[in-house]
Amino acid sequence: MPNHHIVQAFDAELETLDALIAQMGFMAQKQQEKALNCFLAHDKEAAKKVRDDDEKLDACERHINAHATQIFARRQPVAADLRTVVASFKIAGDLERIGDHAKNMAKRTKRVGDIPILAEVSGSLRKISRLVETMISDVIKAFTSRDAGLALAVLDQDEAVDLLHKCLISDLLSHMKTDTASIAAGTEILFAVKNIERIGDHATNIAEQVYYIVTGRQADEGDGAA
Amino acid sequence: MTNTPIRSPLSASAVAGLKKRYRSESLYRRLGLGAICASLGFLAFLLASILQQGGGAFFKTEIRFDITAEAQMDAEGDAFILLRTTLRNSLQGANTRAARRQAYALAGADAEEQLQAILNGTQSTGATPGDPMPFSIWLSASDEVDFAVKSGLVNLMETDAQNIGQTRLTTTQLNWLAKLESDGEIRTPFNLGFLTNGDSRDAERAGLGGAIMGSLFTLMLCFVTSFFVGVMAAVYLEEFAPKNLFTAFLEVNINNLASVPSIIFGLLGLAIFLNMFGMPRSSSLVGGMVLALMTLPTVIIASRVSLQSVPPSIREAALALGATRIQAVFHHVVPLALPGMLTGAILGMARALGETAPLLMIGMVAFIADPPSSVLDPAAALPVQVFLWSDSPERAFAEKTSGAILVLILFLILMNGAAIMLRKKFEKKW
Amino acid sequence: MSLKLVALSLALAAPNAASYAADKQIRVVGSSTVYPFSTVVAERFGRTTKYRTPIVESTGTGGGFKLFCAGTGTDTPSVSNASRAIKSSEVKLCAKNGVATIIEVKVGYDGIVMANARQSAQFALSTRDIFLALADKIPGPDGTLVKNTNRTWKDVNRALPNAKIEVLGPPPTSGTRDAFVELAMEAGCKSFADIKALKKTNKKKYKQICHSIREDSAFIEAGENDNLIVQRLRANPDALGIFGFSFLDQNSDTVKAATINGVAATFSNISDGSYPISRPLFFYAKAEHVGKMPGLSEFVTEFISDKASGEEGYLSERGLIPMSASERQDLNGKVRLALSK
Amino acid sequence: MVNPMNLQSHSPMPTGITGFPIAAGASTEVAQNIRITAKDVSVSYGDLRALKSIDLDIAENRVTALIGPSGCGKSTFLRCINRMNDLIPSCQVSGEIKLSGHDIYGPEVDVEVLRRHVGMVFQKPNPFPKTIYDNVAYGPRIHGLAGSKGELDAIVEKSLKRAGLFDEVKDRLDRLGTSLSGGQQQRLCIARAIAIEPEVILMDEPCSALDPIATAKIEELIDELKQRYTIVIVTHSMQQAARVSDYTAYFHLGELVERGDTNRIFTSPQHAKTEAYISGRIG
Repeated sequence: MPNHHIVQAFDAELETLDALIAQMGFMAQKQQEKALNCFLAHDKEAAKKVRDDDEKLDACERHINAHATQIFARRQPVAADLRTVVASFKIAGDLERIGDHAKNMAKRTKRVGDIPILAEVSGSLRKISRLVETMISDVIKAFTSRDAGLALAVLDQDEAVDLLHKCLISDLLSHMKTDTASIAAGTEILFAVKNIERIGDHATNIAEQVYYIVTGRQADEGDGAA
Repeated sequence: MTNTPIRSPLSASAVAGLKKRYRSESLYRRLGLGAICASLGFLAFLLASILQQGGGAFFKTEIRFDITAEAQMDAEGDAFILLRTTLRNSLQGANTRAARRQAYALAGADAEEQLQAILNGTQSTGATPGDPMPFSIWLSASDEVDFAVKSGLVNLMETDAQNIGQTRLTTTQLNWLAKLESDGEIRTPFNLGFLTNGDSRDAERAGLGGAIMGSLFTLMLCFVTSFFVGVMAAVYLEEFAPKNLFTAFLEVNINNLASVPSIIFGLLGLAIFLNMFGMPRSSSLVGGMVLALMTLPTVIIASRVSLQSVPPSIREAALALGATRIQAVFHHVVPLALPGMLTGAILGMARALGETAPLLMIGMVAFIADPPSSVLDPAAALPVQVFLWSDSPERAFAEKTSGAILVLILFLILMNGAAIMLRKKFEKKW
Repeated sequence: MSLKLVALSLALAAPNAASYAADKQIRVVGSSTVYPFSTVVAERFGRTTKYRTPIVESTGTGGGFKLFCAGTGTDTPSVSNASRAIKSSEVKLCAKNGVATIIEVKVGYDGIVMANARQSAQFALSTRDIFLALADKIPGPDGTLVKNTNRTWKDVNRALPNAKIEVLGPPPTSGTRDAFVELAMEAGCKSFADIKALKKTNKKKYKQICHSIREDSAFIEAGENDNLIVQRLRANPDALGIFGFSFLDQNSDTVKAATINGVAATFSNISDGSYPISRPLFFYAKAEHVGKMPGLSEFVTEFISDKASGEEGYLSERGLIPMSASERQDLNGKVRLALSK
Repeated sequence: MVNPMNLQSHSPMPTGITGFPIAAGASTEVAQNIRITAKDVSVSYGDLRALKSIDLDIAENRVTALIGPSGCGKSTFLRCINRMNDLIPSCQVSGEIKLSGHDIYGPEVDVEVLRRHVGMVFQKPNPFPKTIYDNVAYGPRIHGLAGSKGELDAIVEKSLKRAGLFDEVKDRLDRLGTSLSGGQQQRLCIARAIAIEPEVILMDEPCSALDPIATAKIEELIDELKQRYTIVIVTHSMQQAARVSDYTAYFHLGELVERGDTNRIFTSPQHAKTEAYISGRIG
């Protein structure tokens, strides 16, 4: 399929849309990374910065929605173009949610403090967070390069995230059972882990959208579906 | 030119170029206007000169004479004697033999008939027929008198009219006329006979009646024949004929025929209608058919163009409703093309009306005095009449010739006007 | 559609037309010179008798005989006018088509005049002058034939005015031209003894010399329409025109004729034969039509009656030069005899 | 698969997304009556092959849109269905087109009868320059569908009503059809076409000469008409095809590239050529 529209402005608008989403994805991934860092380092200043930066992410979503709406109004996109524009609403929404979860995690920084239990799970915490960050950056890469294979790979990673999440939860629970003093802080960590897991889910959602954009099929339909 | 200072954003050279463009535009416009004016001028000149020469043909000179009861008694019902007696008595000094002959020459060729009609009681004077009673009557004057009166030469008699070579009338005759005119006994009323009489070798009697009838019969026949044959041929060629070498050949030939010199059609008519079918020579039947042959290519071409101008969407609409080709053509296409076809046919007729050459071959260029009463009668036609009269030695026919040309032009204007009316009235927008 | 019906009925009527039409109406064809006289007689005849006015067509003498000799049917002409006597070949053609008996009727004479505008100088020409002025080749000073280069009448004859030779004449298709060539040119031509001698030895060459009119601007073919020539003379005082006497007669107020060999072109001079360029006019009637065509013998009789072609007849008013009384009497007897057969 | 013998049965029409009836490998097929079957249809004008072996089925009481760039053969295919191509002497049609199971190119078929069953509406509104009444009455007259003046009046009124034009023109049926506005003229043409009760209506770019309002009215009308008629529409407007049709077939250089459910064609076409064409890419 030729890559260029007869109307060049349409191409430019679609490219802008792609760029906006890529940028937003990058921002979301950074937020998640910063949130975890300040959580582990109980850096309250950095946590406040993460909370404030979420506003930028929201603005970015509004910008993408407005741009996509304009494309609808002016170009009546069909086929792959239609799928891209429709999906970009959802992708922007998912990225915004990722930002919200990151902010949520940053909020918990002041309540957790320097406690032993944290040190014990910080390794696993870093591991799951690294995994999710990769998912985000992969899915954005899959989006910009229209790579269905990469999108499917992101979908597969979600299971690893879920597995890690489950292990972490059971680790935390056993800690809290033995050390009842850590229950308050442990609960905060529990929520943070949940946040990270949810971010992974959103990345998965985005991967499904990317798959749909590229193939026109839902990811769960299988290859033979019409 | 406006005075408001509008600064041109254009460079000086561009402004100069613009001025040049305006100049050439106005030059072309003036040239076009000049061309129109020139052609209008020529036309006006032509019309004016014909009008000036031929306008008189629509009027005839008449002289009033008093017919005394005594003269009627002497004539004993013979108009010839009565006319001569009256002329002799009315004109002073007509007592020598030569002078009497000059007096007789004032009366027109039909003056005697006018008198005879009264004596026979076929025309009323108020008196009972055969009853001698004085009356006065306007008698038509001879062509020479007619010419002299119309050109105002009668009043010139004191000067040396004859020597400047304007009239063949003698001084004596001019004197009589001057007297009659000063007494109010000469008038020039409208000459209805010019439009109703048949041809005659006497200019004062000659009329276009026969030629008009002949032209009407001929054109009617020409129209009926060429229109139906032409329209059918055009419909076949345009709507039904396969597009192959044969029809292309036909088309080329039809276009050729349209520009074949008209005399060839006369020869064709002579060979086919007269020699092969033995149709009557000089009749409007043959004339109409020959002109139809001549007009046919024009009608076919005009009809085809007219058929082509009916948008194909109309045909498609009818066919898509399940109409057959014949239905589509005759329900829709032909009615829509008809005004155009008629226009073409009328323009063809207008050309046929002005044709002399083909009629020469089939004997319509002849002296035919009796107006025709059917298409089978020998008949002349308007252009033929112009041709014949222009060749007559008698000078009075020059005026008649121009008069006939005027009538012919009037007919042409009427026909072309009808064509334009038809086109305007039935002009369709799709 | 009513128009269709009309067309149909016309088409059906056409083949039957021949039997119905030509319905006993006398048809006259032939010479354009006789045409003006023939039409006047026809009109009078139609007006004063119960018969229909004969149709007179001007086809030229030769064309007239072709039609006349086509057969004896009632759709063929009964009378053919001629500005010359019928040729033997034409008689043969007639006989071949069943027209065995032709009644020849001489109606009078026609003079051909050379005239110029009334206000111009009076010309006195000889036939020799005419030949020298208009022939294509003329005898040079040494007696051999040279191309005619005479430019003015003075070149032709010292006695003539110093005016450019400019003669308007009819085209070769015209009977008037034939007559002019035969009567004027040939007469002038014969005045040269050498050429006259040639007539016996080389007739073809003789004819070629005497009958060829020069083709430069000295002779202008002005078309068949004699009125046109008269009009052009009025506009051009230098020019001379060649046309029939009847046109001179009708336009005597604007043009005047040159004398030929000292004889003026007048009524009496042509009538008595002293004017050199004059020719007899005829018409020929089909004896087979006498009795078959109502009014034919009456028409012929009208034509030769005193009232028509006599000294004071109405045809003389139209410019026909009548025959002498004795000639007329002879002819009358012969024609009446032929008609009564 | 559908039983072709079963064409007359009217099953209630399921709404929503359906698969194209006989599309290869279609999985979500809903039973659908087929009105027209084209098999291996090729058309050539002299040496030029305009259509190459087209197989296409057209569903009853559905709108099928034929789309594709100019010269792709979509109008040619449309005109095969009522044999309007017969009018072009150089046009050669091979293959088989069946209407309700009957071969329309069969030797015993009269084109006039065929065209009474397959009506057509053209690109430019082409009413006859006659009255509105005569425009609609012409078809019934030549086919003798009305026994009396009253019947004819009824047919005219019914047809104009179905075409959604009656209320606008009921007081001026004696006015010229050509005096109406463009959109009204096109609806008059539709009324004229349905006055002879066809089974199929072919529409060749019916809105290309109309403004958006008139276009919308025609599209609304098409939506109503499909209750009674099978409609095949050729259109240059992708949006129009997307709006009005149930099925879409994409033609490219005389070949049928893709056919299918309109919803699917316009969201996720299978073929790159289709995608390029409908999304306005250089192809």
